[in-house]
Amino acid sequence: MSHEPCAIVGFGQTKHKKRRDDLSLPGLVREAAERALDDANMTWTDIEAVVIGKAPDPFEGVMMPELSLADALGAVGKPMMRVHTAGSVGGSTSIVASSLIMARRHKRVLTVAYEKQSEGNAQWGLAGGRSGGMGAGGIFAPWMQSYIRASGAPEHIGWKVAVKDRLNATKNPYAHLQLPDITIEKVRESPMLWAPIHFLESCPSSDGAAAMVLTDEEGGRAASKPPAWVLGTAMRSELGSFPGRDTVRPQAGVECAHMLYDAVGITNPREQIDVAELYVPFSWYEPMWLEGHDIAGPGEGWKMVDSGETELTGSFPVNPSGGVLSSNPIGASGMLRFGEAAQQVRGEAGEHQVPGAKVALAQAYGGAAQYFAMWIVSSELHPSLS
Amino acid sequence: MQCVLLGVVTELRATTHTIEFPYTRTLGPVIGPFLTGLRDRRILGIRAGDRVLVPPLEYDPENGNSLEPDFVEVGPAGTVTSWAWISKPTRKHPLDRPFAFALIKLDGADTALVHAVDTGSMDAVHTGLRVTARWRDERKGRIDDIECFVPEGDGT
Amino acid sequence: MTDTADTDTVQGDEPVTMMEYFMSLRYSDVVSPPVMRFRDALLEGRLIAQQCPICKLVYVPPKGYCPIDTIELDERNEIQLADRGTVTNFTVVTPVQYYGQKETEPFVRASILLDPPGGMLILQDVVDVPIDEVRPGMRVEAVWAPKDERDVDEIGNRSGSALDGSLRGFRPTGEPDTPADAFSDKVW
Amino acid sequence: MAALKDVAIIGYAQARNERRAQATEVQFLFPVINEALEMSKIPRREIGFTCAGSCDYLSGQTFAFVMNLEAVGAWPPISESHVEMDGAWALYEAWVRLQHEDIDTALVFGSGKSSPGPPAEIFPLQMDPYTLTPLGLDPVSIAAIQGRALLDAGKVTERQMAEIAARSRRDAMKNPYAQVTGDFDVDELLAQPYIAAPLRMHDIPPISDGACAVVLATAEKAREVCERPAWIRGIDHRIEAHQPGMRDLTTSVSTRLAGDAAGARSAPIEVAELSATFTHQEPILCEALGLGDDVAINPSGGALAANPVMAVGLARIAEAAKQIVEGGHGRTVGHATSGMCLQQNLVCVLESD
Repeated sequence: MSHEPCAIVGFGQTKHKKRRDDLSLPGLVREAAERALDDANMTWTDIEAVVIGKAPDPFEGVMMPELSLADALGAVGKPMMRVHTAGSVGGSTSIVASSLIMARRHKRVLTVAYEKQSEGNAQWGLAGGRSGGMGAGGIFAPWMQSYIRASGAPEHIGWKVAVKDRLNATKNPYAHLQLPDITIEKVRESPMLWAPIHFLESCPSSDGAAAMVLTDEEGGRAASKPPAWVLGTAMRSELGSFPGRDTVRPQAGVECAHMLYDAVGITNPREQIDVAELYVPFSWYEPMWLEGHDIAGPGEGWKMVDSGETELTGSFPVNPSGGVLSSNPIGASGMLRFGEAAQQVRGEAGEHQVPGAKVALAQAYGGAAQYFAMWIVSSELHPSLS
Repeated sequence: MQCVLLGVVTELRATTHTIEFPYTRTLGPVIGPFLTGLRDRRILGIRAGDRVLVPPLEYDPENGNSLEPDFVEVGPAGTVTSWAWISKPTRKHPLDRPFAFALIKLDGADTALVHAVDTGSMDAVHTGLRVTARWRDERKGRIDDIECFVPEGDGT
Repeated sequence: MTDTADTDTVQGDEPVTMMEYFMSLRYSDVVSPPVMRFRDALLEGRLIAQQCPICKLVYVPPKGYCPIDTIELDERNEIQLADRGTVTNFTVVTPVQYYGQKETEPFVRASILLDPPGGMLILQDVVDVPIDEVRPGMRVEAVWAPKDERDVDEIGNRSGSALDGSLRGFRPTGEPDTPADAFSDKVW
Repeated sequence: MAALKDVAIIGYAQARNERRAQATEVQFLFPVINEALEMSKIPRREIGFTCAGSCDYLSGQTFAFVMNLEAVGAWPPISESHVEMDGAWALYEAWVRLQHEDIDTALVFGSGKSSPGPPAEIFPLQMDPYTLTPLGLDPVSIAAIQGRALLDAGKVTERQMAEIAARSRRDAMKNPYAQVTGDFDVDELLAQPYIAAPLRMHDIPPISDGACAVVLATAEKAREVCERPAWIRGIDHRIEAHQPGMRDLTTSVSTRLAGDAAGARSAPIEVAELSATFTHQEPILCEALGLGDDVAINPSGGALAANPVMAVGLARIAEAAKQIVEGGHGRTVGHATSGMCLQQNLVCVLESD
C-alpha cells in the first residue's frame, strides 16, 4: 500500500480503579494524554489533531463529550473527532487516528479513549436505563455454552484464563484488579453470574483512560524512544441479530483477521505473531477469539490455554497486561489492547514484557460480538516475518 | 395525534420511557475547590498567565498546559456582557418564573460566567447591567448554590 | 426549579469532592406501522412476523424491511407464526442491582425457535418449571395472558421480543426434547 | 491542506423531513441509503467503507446506532465505523480513508429523530457537566445570548434576521425535503413575540426527524460512473474552547481556520449551504468564509427549513454537491457545525471538473 507509515511514539494510561475520586472527567483524560505526550517527548502544542473515543455517553451522562473536553485536550483551533463503535471503540479510535497519519493528513496525532463508569453505573447503562438488564455477560453466556458444547472444552478452561490474566495484572501497576492470591478454586467457588460465567471470571467496572501519540515515518525515526510501527489495521462489522447468525464464530471477526493478515503478509499467525492483546471481558472469549481469528484451529483454542501456551512465558502469550478481565473502562479497553501491543514491541512493557517481542496483535470487539477492530504492530517497519 | 399515511388516517400511538440516573461526579483539584468555594459563598477563578479564568479550569484553554491551583476570589458582583430573556422556563432551568440567562463578567475575572439573572421583567435587564450573586440558604457545593444574580442594590 | 435530588446540605469546613446530578429525560416514541400490526395481533393471541421473499428469513417482531436483502417489507409479507417451539439456548441472569432495577431473583432468558413456519423469539421467560431444568431442546408453548388482561401499550419499536404484557412466557409442553442438530445454528 | 487525492461526491439522498416521523430511524434511513447507492451506480457489495453519524441521546436508546447497521445491510460483513457526531464528520472520516488507495468507494450517512425527546431537556447534557448542565442551559437560550452579542456589536439587526428567515423558507418551497416552508412577510414576522429574546419563532430551527446519505468515489471510479462529479477540493474542520464566556460568540474562528485550510477563499464561491441553525449565525459564517452578497446562501432553505440533527450538516454538503451535479455550478461550499453556538465547524469546498 502506498500510504504513509504510521508510528506509535508515545503511550499513556491512567491507574485504573473502581472509582478515581481524585479526578474530574478532564483530569482523567489529561492524566493519560500527558503521560503519552511525555513518553513521546512532546507537549500539547506539538499535536495537530485529536481523535477521542468512548462507549455510550449515558455511562457518564455527558452527551458528545468531545465538545466539553476540547480545550482540556489542547484541541482549540485543531481538528477533533469522536468515534463510537460500542466495546471495540478503543480499537477503532486508534485506527481512525492512524488513518489520518497514513493519509498524510497530519504528522502528529493524539488519540484518547476513556470511560469513567463510577460516575454512573455500567449495568444501568448497558440496560439502557431499564429494569431487567441482561448485562453483556448475559448476552454472551449462551454463546460460550455453545462453544463449550461444540469444542468439548472442559469447564476449568475459563477459570484458568481468569487466573492467568489476574496474575499477569500483578505485573502491571496500572491494572485495576490486583489479586495476587487468585486460584482456580476461588474462581470456581465465586458466585455464578450467567452460566457458565462466575463472578471471578468476568471483568470489573473501571474508571480509566488510555492515550497514544501517532506520527508519520519521519516522526517515528526521530523519536527519542523506539517506536512501534503499524503494519496493518482492519475494521469489520456485521448485523447483530438475524436468524441463523453464527454468534460463536462471527464472520466479521474471521474476515477482520484475514484482511489484516493479508495486508501484513502473515500466513501463520500462531508462529509469526509474538504476543497478542485480545478483548477478553469474560474468560471464555480467550479460546473463542483464538479460534475466531484462526490463530488456533477449531476446538484447538482451549487446548492452547490448557497447555499454558497463552501464559506470559508461553509460546503465544495472550494479555500479558492482565487484559480486560483485570481493567475494564469500556471505552478505553480497546485502546489499552492496542497500546499494550505497541508497548510490547517497543520493549516498554516493564514487568509484563514478553522478551524479544517484535510482532504484536491487538484486537477489540463490540456490540453483540459484531464490531471488530484489529491492528498488528512491530518494532520494525518491515520485519522479516519468521 | 393524526397522521395521514398513504391516505389512511391512523391514530399515532407512542410508547414513553424515562431515562433517569443520579450521577455522582468526582471533581479533582480545581473544580473541587471551586464548588467548595460556592458552598462557602465565595466565587473562585484561577490564574492563567495574566488572566483570571472563571469558571476555573485545570488547564489553559489556549494551549492545554496545566495550570497551578493558584485561585483568586472574584465577584460576587459583576457586569452582564450578554443576555437572553427566557419567557417560558423549562423544568431544568434555575428559576420557574421568567428570567434572563446571561454572560456575567465578575469583578476581577477576565472571562464571563453563564448564570441566571432575576430582574422580574425583560425591561430591567440590559448589557452592562451591574448584578450580584444571590446565594441559596442551603448550599451543597454546586453551581446552583448561587440561586441567581440580581441587580446590584436589590436585596441579596 | 431544577429537580435536584435533595441531599442534606454540605455545610461545614471539609472540602466538597463530589457533585450530584440527577439526569431525567422523558422520551415519547411513535410506534411504527409494522409494530402496530404486531401489537394488534398479540391482542388476539396471534404472533405475526414478516418473511423476506428473497432469503425467506422470518422477522419477529416485524421490522418493515429485510436487513439481509435491504428491501422493504409490509403487510403483504406477513405470516402467522406458531406459538410453540423449542428452546435453542438460554441463560440464567443473576440480577445486578442498579438504579431502576426491579428484578431481585435469578431469571431465565431463552431463545425459542418456533415450529414451522419458524421465527426466533429471543430473551423469552420460561415459566412453570424450575430454572435448573431449562435446557436446549426443551419443547415449550406460549402462556397467553387472558384476552381481557392483554396489554400492549408498552410494546414499542425497540421492545424487541419483550411481550410480557400479553404473552407471559413459555412453559414446557412435556413433549420429548428436540435433538440438538435440529437447531444448532439457531442460537440467537 | 488542499485535497491530497481527488475524491468526488457521486450520489446523495435525503429523507423528507418530518416534525414527528411515524417510521423508525432505520425505516426512513433505509430508502435514503438505497436511493443514494442507486444514484451512484455503485453496487452495495462493492462499497469499500461505510461511516455513520448519529447520537444515541436523541432517541434515548443506548446503542441505537447499532440498529442503523440494518439499513446498510451489513451482511455479509462490511468495513464500517461510526462517529457520535453529524454525518458530515463521517464523510470526513470516509474521505480520509479513501486517501489510502486500497478502496475506491465509500457510503456515508447521518440520521436522527429529534422528536422523541425534548431538545431543551436533552441538549444541556452537551454542555460542561459541572458549571452549565446543572443550570439546564439549552441551545435556544445560549443562541439567544449569541444573538444579543451580535446585536450589541452592530453585526446584525432583528430585521436582517427576519429577512434571512423569510428568504430561507421561501427558497425551501422548491425543496421537496424541507419541513417549514412558505412566503412570510418580514414585518409580520417582526410583530411576533420573542421566544427567547432577542429570538422569535422564525429565528429558531424546527424540530425534525430525518436522514441523509452520500456516496464518495476516488477519481477513476467517479469518472467511470458519474457525468458531472462534485469534486471535494478541500475539507477541514476545527474546534474552539467550550465555555461560552471564554470565546467571542460574534465571530467563528474555527470556521475561518477550516475554511482557509479547505481553500474557501482561494476562488469565488457560487453557492453556499451553511448550517446556520439560528438566523443570526448566517452573517457570522459568511464573514468567516468571506462570502459576499453575490453568493447564493442556502437555496435549499437550510437548517431553518429542516433541522434533522446529526444529518443536517451532511445534508448541507449534499445540497452543495447537488448544485454542481444537477445545478451546473462550478464551485460551492457545504458547512456543518457541532456543539452550541458554532463551537465546532467543518467546511467542504466542492468543484466541478
